[in-house]
Amino acid sequence: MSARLEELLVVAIAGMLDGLGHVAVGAASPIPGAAALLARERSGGRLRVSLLGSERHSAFTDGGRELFDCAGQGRIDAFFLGGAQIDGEANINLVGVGDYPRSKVRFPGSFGSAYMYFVVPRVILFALEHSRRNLVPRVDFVSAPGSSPPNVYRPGGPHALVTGKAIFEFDRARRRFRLCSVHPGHDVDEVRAETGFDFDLAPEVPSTPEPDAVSLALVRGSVGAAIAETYPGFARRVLGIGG
Amino acid sequence: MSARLEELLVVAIAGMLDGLGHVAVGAASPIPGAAALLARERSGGRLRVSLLGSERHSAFTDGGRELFDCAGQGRIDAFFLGGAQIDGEANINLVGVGDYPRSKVRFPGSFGSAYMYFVVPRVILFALEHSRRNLVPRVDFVSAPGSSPPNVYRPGGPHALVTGKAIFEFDRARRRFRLCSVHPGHDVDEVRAETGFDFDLAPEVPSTPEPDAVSLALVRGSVGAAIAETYPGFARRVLGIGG
Amino acid sequence: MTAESAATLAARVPDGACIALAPDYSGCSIATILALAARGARELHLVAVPQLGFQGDVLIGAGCVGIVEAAAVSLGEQGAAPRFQAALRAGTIEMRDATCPAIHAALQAAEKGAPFMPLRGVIGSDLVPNRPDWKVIDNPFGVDDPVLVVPALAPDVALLHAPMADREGNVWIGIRRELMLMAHAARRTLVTVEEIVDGRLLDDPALAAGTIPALYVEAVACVPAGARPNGLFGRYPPDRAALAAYAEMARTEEGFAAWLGRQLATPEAVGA
Amino acid sequence: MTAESAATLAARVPDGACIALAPDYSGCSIATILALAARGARELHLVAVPQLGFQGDVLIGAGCVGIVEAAAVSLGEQGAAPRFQAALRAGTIEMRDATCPAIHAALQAAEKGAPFMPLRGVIGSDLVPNRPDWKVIDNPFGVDDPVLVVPALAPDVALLHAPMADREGNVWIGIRRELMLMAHAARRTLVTVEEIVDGRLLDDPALAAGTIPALYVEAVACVPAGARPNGLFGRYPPDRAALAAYAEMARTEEGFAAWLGRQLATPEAVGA
Repeated sequence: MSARLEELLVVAIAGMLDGLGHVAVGAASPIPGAAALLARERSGGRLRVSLLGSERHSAFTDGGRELFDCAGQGRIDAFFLGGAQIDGEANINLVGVGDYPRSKVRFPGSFGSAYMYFVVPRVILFALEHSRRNLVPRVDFVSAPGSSPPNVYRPGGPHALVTGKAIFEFDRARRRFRLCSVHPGHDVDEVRAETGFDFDLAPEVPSTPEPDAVSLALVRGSVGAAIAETYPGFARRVLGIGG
Repeated sequence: MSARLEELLVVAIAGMLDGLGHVAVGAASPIPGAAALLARERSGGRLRVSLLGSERHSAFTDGGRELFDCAGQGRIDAFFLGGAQIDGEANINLVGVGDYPRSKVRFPGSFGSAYMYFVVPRVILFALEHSRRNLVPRVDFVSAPGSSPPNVYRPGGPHALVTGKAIFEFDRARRRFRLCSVHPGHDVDEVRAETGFDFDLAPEVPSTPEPDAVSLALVRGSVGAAIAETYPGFARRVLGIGG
Repeated sequence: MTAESAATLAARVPDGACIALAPDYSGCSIATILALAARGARELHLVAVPQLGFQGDVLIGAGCVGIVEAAAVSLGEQGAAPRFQAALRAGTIEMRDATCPAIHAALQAAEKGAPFMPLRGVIGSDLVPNRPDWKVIDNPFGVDDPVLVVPALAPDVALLHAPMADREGNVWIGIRRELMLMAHAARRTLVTVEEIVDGRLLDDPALAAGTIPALYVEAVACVPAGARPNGLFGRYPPDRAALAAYAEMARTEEGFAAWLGRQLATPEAVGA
Repeated sequence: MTAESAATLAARVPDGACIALAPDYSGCSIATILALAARGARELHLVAVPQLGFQGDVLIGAGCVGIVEAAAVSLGEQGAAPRFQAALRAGTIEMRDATCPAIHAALQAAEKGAPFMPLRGVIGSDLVPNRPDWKVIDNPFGVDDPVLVVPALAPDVALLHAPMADREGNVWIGIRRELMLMAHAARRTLVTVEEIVDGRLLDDPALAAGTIPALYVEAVACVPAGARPNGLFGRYPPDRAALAAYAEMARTEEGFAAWLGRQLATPEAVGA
């Protein structure tokens, strides 16, 4: 059984969460959510997962502010952010394309990114799309900056960028991405051509590993069943779970 | 039926609460509590009363901070404070006698006075004792000041001082108390002799009125029954209510 | 408490009022939103707590809105908020972009009667230069440690829908405590509920823990299904078909007008 | 979760720890307090949320305390806190006088990960010059408008007693949300409860609203009557006779030693 791209991403992201204590996943994030649930299963339940939008996998009882308070307390080790635009310094734009406020294209808005990106130690940027449209030389609006001057309180920041073609790590000292692996069916030249910003290369750039059989079985089994509570469409369409 | 001092005080204080929207009463305050409940009955229930320590007459659901938050929102019109020492500028001391921190006599502490005195428009100082021991020229420790410079945010402050012998109003512009009435059985000279600070006299200083029959009946009836939930000892000993 | 309806609640909201609104997944009084549209409210200042969805888009489409303050505006699964997008393009609303915890912090400052609230993060975001009402100060307890401060935000009105209230006006909201924050921070709170229950919510220790005391509540109207087509936590899921139909119709001004006209012709259609 | 007792909870509190404690009317883990006295804990820094009663006096009398931070310390109806008073006279504890909302604000700052919190009032109180850790700054949004700021206070440990927990470690505290604040603000939370219930508290929408999630809770011990002789909201009233006996015996060091010796000889005496 060969893995679908989404399954490969779930397993790859789960690997970035090994050994952590608490991972939170925002709304509309089925792949990161499944990755977090997979990492939890592999941790024997030691990893705590808070899935926004889930009844079963969210334990907050203090209203909308608790996710942010909890992160501010240092109780969230990893979080996921997207970006309609992401640039080579890991700045993200969730607001709009063109000159703000008269953006040519308007996205929903920054949500909590301008806070979470600063206080969560391991922020994983996730974008299925990988093109010069969304991976740009410079974002048109900085919802949240990828780095900060040394005097700015910032225990958190970007850890990696996961796209539909590749995985980059972010080097906070150099403020640059480093290409770590390319998904099967793609190559470094293609990634370079489709990325609007310059980036470093790891000494070797392997193919992103195919999911191991145990992980893949979990994704298609208990993890898929769990994520189906919050993302029934994803579970059905991608994992073949449920009606 | 002649009124007891406590009953007279309950009715006198209730008169200071007429027309208000919300009165809060702190712990260990049976006479102010009964006064607030009497004012509520006389308002036909329009006056809201929050009695700390009461299950029935407290509506807070946000923990210990809610009383203070509620006051900070401007939702509490009147509150009561005591003072182991009170001086002629309405400064109050709830901390200790002598040189802080090595006080000769230590009281429990300032509680919320340093906040409530600033934000509640009508703070009524209440002290059954009326002597040079507690009504002093200058408090040894200012838990909360009676007045503030004009640039200090202060929508609230002292309104009156009610003791076992007399009632004073506080003149915020002059920063002085004005004797308004003396309770039956006492006179101005005695009040002057027993007060450690100088004060003004109202043009006339009448005797504090005896409770009217309707109010007294309420105090001994429904109000007394209501206050007995929180202060059973007071209700029994003073009002003759309950076992 | 006098008998209230969505229309009487809407009548309590003056033109120009600053209104706090909950996210779509929380407690939205869609019935009152439609009543505001019906009476032609004007120049409302919407404060999203912290993001805005269907109810905001309807008010914007109906021409009721002057200012939107939000960390995000969208219809979620149904995509972009079409009337919001159109109003932005037309320049008929002022957008004040924020980030979720900044809105929570500003409301908590109002809840506490504090003049402002500090918030970590945000520095270096383009939100800051676009919010002249925010400032960056030196942390008074640090050294060369800049920190964002946001001024207290006390909305004129908090408008929300909840599962139940009692006859005193106590309102049960469970774990949806952004509704509690809204009620504490706003000067006045207007509520629609699925049902008015007998007894006193505060007398039940379990229910009391999730109850907004009547102290904060100006008026309650019993409007069953008052959140539809949004869902209501613990009661009913969102009506995805109705929301998708809205998203489709509201792509044009004419389509929105037709949609709104149908809602206002048969208000119960919203609750169907 | 491994089987815990008051003694194992006490063992989790290192000497010198900063411990948040609830008022007598809220949820006090007296069983763990006695276990701390039994193991001879030293140099604890007690943070009252916001006032301290019986449990603080016992810890002070047992020589466990270095610093007390509180808006007030007393036994309430039973009068002054005798061991607190004696320790103040002897100069064996450092007292940090506060006012209730300053403690709440400092804990809320920690809860939010904010470096400090502004608070209206207080200026002109002698509390301010005696709290070098507080500052008065200019309101950045005002003109010539001084405002107190208090630094965030994140206790090492929140210690509390509650009516019930489930097997996941979720703890029900109802409307006693100062316990929630303590758990959010403190780095670690240790809890005794009357009972461990079956099922999951968060699955019941009514109970969930008054529940501290296990996320914040390091350990739970089932200790029925663990708050006695204090009361526990909704479960039992304070044992006024036992508290009055304490107040009387604790007037002298010898009397306190005798009282404590009796408690530690028969721990269940406290719960009798």
